[in-house]
Amino acid sequence: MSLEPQELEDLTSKIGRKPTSTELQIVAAEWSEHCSYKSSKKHLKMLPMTGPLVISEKGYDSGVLDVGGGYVVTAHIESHNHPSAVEPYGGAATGVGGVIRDILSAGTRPIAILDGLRFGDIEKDQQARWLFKNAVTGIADYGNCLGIPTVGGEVEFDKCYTNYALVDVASVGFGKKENLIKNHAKKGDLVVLLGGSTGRDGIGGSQFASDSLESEDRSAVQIPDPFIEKLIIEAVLEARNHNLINAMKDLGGGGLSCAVSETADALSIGIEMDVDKVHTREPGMHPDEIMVSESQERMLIVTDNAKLKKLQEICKKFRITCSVIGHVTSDNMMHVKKGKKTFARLPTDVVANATLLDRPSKKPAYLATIEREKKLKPISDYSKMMMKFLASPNIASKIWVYGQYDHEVGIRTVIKPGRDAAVLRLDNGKFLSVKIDGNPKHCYINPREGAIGCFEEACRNVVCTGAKPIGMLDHLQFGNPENPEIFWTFLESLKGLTDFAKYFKIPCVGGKVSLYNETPSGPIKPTPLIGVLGLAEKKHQTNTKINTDDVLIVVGNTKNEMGGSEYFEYIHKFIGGRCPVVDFAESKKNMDTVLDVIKKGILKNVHDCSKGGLAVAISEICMVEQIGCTVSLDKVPGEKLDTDRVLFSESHSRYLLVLEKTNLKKLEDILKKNKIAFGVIGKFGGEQIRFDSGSKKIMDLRVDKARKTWINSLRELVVHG
Amino acid sequence: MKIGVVVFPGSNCDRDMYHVLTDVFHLDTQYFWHDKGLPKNIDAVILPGGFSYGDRLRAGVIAAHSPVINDVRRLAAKGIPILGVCNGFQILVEAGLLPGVLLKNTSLNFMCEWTNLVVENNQTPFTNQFELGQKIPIPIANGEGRYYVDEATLEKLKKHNQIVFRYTDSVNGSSYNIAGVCNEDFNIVGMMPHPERAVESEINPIDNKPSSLIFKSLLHTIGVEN
Amino acid sequence: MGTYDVHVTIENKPGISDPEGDTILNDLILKGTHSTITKIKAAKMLKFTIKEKDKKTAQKKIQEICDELRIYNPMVSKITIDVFDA
Amino acid sequence: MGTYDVHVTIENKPGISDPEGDTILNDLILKGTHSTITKIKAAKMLKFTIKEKDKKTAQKKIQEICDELRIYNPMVSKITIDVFDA
Ligand SMILES: Nc1ncnc2c1ncn2[C@@H]1O[C@H](COP(=O)(O)OP(=O)(O)O)[C@@H](O)[C@H]1O
Ligand SMILES: [Mg+2]
Repeated sequence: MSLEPQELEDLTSKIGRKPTSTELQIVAAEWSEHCSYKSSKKHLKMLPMTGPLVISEKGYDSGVLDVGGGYVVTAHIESHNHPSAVEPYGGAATGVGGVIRDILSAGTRPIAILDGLRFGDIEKDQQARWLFKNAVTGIADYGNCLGIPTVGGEVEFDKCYTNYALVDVASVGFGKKENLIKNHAKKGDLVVLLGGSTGRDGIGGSQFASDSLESEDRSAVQIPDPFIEKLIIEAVLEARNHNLINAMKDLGGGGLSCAVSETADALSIGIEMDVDKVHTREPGMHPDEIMVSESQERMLIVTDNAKLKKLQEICKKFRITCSVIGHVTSDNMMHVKKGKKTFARLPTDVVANATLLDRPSKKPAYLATIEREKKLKPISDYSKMMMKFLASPNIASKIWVYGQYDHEVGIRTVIKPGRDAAVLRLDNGKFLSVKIDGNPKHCYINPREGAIGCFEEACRNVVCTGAKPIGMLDHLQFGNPENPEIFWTFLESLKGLTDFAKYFKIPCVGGKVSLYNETPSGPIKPTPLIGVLGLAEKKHQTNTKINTDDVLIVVGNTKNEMGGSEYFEYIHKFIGGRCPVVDFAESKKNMDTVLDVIKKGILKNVHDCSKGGLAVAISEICMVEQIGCTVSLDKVPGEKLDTDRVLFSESHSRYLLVLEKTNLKKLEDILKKNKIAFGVIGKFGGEQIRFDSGSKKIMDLRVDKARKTWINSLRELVVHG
Repeated sequence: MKIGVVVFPGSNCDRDMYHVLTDVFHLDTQYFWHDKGLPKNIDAVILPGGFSYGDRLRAGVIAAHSPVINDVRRLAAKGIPILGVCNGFQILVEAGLLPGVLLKNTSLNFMCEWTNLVVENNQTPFTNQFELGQKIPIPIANGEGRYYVDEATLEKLKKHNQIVFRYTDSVNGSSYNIAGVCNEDFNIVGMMPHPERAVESEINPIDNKPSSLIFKSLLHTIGVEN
Repeated sequence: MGTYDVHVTIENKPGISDPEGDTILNDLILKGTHSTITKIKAAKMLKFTIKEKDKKTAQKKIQEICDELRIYNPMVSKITIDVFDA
Repeated sequence: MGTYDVHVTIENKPGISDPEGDTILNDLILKGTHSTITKIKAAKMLKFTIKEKDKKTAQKKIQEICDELRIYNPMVSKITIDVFDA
C-alpha cells in the first residue's frame, strides 16, 4: 500500500502540500498499475477504437456496438489472475462478477460469459489440478446462479503457469440503444452506493494484482456472493427502466477510491462523500479501509433527489442496501469526510491520472535462437501417437468444463459450446457470434506473430459460424513490465494486434492489461487473449449432419510452421522453431470467401483448423459428428512437407469445409474464381478416421474409440488424477 | 385466461418462461413477485427455474417459505394447474406439494446437457397431448437434480401414476431415473429439465415439437385454441 | 438470559448415499498413501448464536426452528444439536 | 490400534464474510418469529473414520491429510479437528 518515492514527490508537488494518510491510500490505489495503466496507457492509444458501429460515451467500462434495429451489444474482458492463484474458487467467481458489472454499468443486460483458463501441467502437478478444478467450479457457481450463460472459452495448460493461474472472463451485454446510461451529473446530484456491504476483505487487492505473487498480501481474498449480484442486476435494470440513473460505475479494483475519482474525472465534476454513510460489514472500519476495500458486488450510482425515493423502493424490493454516501459538487475535487472531519480533499484529475511511464524495452536474448529446430525422433506409429495426443489436456474435449456451465439459460444460445464460436440470437433478428483465443506457445516464440495469430484464430472461429467480425477485445497479460525484455514482448504483441485490426477494419472495443504475472520460477509466457464479436444477419447452417460420401475440403495453405505447436511441445517436449505467421492478404481472401460460401448455404459443416493442426481438426469433425473419414494428405495445399508437418502444422487462415458431393463443383468454381488455395482432401463414411499419403496408410483410428478418449480424458484426469 | 409466473429473488428462468408463454404460445402471462399474493381467477401458475435465494441451505427451501406459496397451495387445492421447472420443482418439493427430494447430483457438479425423457403419465395438464412413452429431447441444467424417494414411496408413486417423466438414461443418479412427478390429483407437476429451452427450433438442435406439447397440453387444459 | 452457541450438524440418514464423502475418500485419500482411513461422511454444520434463558431452552428452541423451517429434510437427513456457552 | 471418529469442521476465517449464513438468518429465520437468533455461520463437516495407534496420531494424521490434499484452503478457511473413540 504505498507510492514509489518519485510518485510521492509528484503528488506532493501537484497538490502543493503533504498528502494525508487517507489521500496516500486513495492515490496509491488509483495509481497502481491495475487502475492507472501507467506502463501501458501511452501505447494502447495505437489500437483503432472507432468504427461505424462503435458508440463511445464517456465513462463506459465496456465497449458498445450498434447492431441495428435500435439495439446495442456491449462487451468487456477482465482477468482475475492473482486472486485466482491463491483462492481459485473465489478468485475466478469474483472475476465473473467484476466483468458482469462492467456490462451492467452501461445499462445493458449481461447475456453471455466466456472464460479463458490457464494453469500449469495438470498431468503432473497436483496443485495445478486443484487450481483448475476450483476455478471451474467458481465460474460455474457464479455464472449459473446469475442466470447468464457461459457460452464459450478456452482452457490451456503450460508449464509457464506452474503455481499460478490465468483466469480471464469476457462478458457480452445487450440492450436498447435508448436505454444506454448517458453518464451525466450536475451539482447537487446524489451519489449512491448500492449492493453488498463494505468489509475488510480484499483490502489491497489491486496493488496485489500489480505486485508479483511472492510479495503479495495473502489476506486479500474475496468471498463471492452471486445471489447479491443477481439482485443488483435486476435492481439496476429496473432503475434504468425508470430512468433513475444519471451515471453509474461498478466498484472493482481500487474500490471506492477508483470509482469515485474516475467518475468525477470522467464527468468533470467533484464529489463530496462521507465514509460514515457507507454501509459496512464490520464496525470500526477506518476511513482508509473503507476507501480502498475491494468488497465485491457494489455499484456506484449518481441520481438526484427527485429520483431517490423510487430508487430506494426498488432496492428494497430486491432486498439490497443502498446508501446515499455523498453528492456532486462543481469544484472538481474528491472530498472524503467522516462526519464533519475531512480526511482527503484532492483534485480528481490528479487522482485519476497517474503520471504515465515510458518504460524501456529491449528484444529478449532468447529470441535470437528460438527458431532453430532440433532433430526430433521420428514417429513410428502415428495411430498410437494420435490417441495419446487426443487424450492430452490441451487437445482433449473441454466438455468437462463447459458441461458445468449453464450455457442455455436466457434461451439465446443457438450454437452451443463444443463447436467453434458460440452464437446467440438477438432481439433484432440477427445473430451474434463470440469467441476468445490465446496462444502463449506461439507468442513466446514470436510475440508479434503469435498475437496476430490469436486474433486471426478468434476471427476464424467467428467466421466459421457465418458471422462477420465487427469488434475485438484484447487482454494483454505479461510479466513484470519493469523488465525491458518483457516490456518489449508487450509492445510487439500490441503492434501486431494494431496492424491486424487496422488491416481488417475491426475496431478494438475494449480491453485490459494485466502485468506482473510472475510465478515463483519466472514470468509467464506472453499471453495476449483476443475476443472477437461477429454479426450475422441470419442463422447459417454450419453444423448439420454429415453423411457417407460427403466431401472434405481444406481452404488455405499448410506451411512449415511448427514452432509452438502442440505436436512439438507435447509429443516432442521441444520449445522452438518458427511459429505460424498470418499473411494478411491471404487471410482476408480466405475469410471473405468462406463467409461468402457459408451464405450460399451449400456447406454442411465448417470448422477452423488450429491447435493440433489438420489431424486434430479433421478428427474433431469426425468425433463430434460420429462418422469416419478417409483423407489424402497429398491433396493438402501448400509446400511439400514431411508427413508429420502436414498433419500437425498450426498454420493460420485454414478452414475445413464439408459438403455434399453434388455441391462440390459450385464450391470449386467459387474458390477458383477467388484464387483460394484449397484441396479436396477427404471423403466421409465408415467407422475409421484414416489419413493416407499416396497408397500408404499413415494413421487409422476408430471413431468411437477416439471419441471416447477425447471426450473423457480431461474429466478422468481431474477427477481421478 | 391468465398464466402466472412466480418470481423469487434469484429466479433466473422467469424471463425465458415468460417469453415462451407470450411470444411462442400467445398466452396472457403475468409475473408475480414472491412476497405478493396470486389472484383467484388465475388459470395456471408456473414456478420457473433459477437459484432462489442463491440455493443457500438447500435448493428451494427458503423460497418454499415465501408468502406466495400459501396461495399456490390454495390454488392447487382447487385443481388449478401448477408447474414447477428445475428450481420451481425443488421449491414445490420443499413446500411439501410434491413428494420426494432433490439431492446433489452424484457427479457433485452442476450439469448442463441435453437428455431424453419418456412420458409416463399423459393425463396431467402438462402432458395430455403426448402419447404414453413418447420421447422428448430436452436440456437439464442443475446441481441438485437427483430425485430421491425411498422404496415405499416409489411404489406408491408408481401405484398412483405419479411419475410423469423419466430419463431414458441414468443421468444423475435419480431414483428410478425419475425426471418429473405429480401429486395424486395430477394437477401439480414438477420436472427438472427445462421445456422452455426446447420449444423453439432455433435453439433446439434436435426436435422442438415434443417439448412444445408440454405447453400445448396446458393450452388444451385451460381451453385455449392455438 | 445467556448467549449460546448452538451447533447443528446436518447429515444424511444411514442408508442414504453420500457421494461427496465417497468421492473424497476414493479419489483423493485412497489415491494417496493414506490407507488408514476407512470411511468419510460429509455433513453440513450451522452455528447459531442464540439468546435464551438457559441451555435447555436454547436447545429446544433450535430443535423447533430446525423442524419448523425445514433446516434439514427429515426424509433424507438427521440433525445433531450441541449447545455451548458462547 | 484403535478406530477413531474424527470430525473436521471447515469454516470461513473470522472477518471473512459468510453469505450463506447471512441468507439463512435474514431470509429464513428472521422472516419468521425467531428473533432470539443473532447470528448464523455456515460450515462444512467431514467425519473421518480412521484406524490409528492412538488419538493423538489420528488427530495428526487427519491434519496432515487436510493440509496435503487441500481439503480446505487455509487462505479462506480454518479447520477444527475433534477426535472421538468410535
Ligand atoms: N473454459 C471454457 N468455457 C466454456 N467453453 C469452453 C471452454 N473451453 C473450451 N470451451 C469450448 O470448447 C470448444 C473448443 O474450444 P477450443 O479448443 O478453444 O476451440 P478452438 O480450437 O476452435 O479455439 C469451443 O466451443 C469453446 O468455446
Ligand atoms: Mg475452432
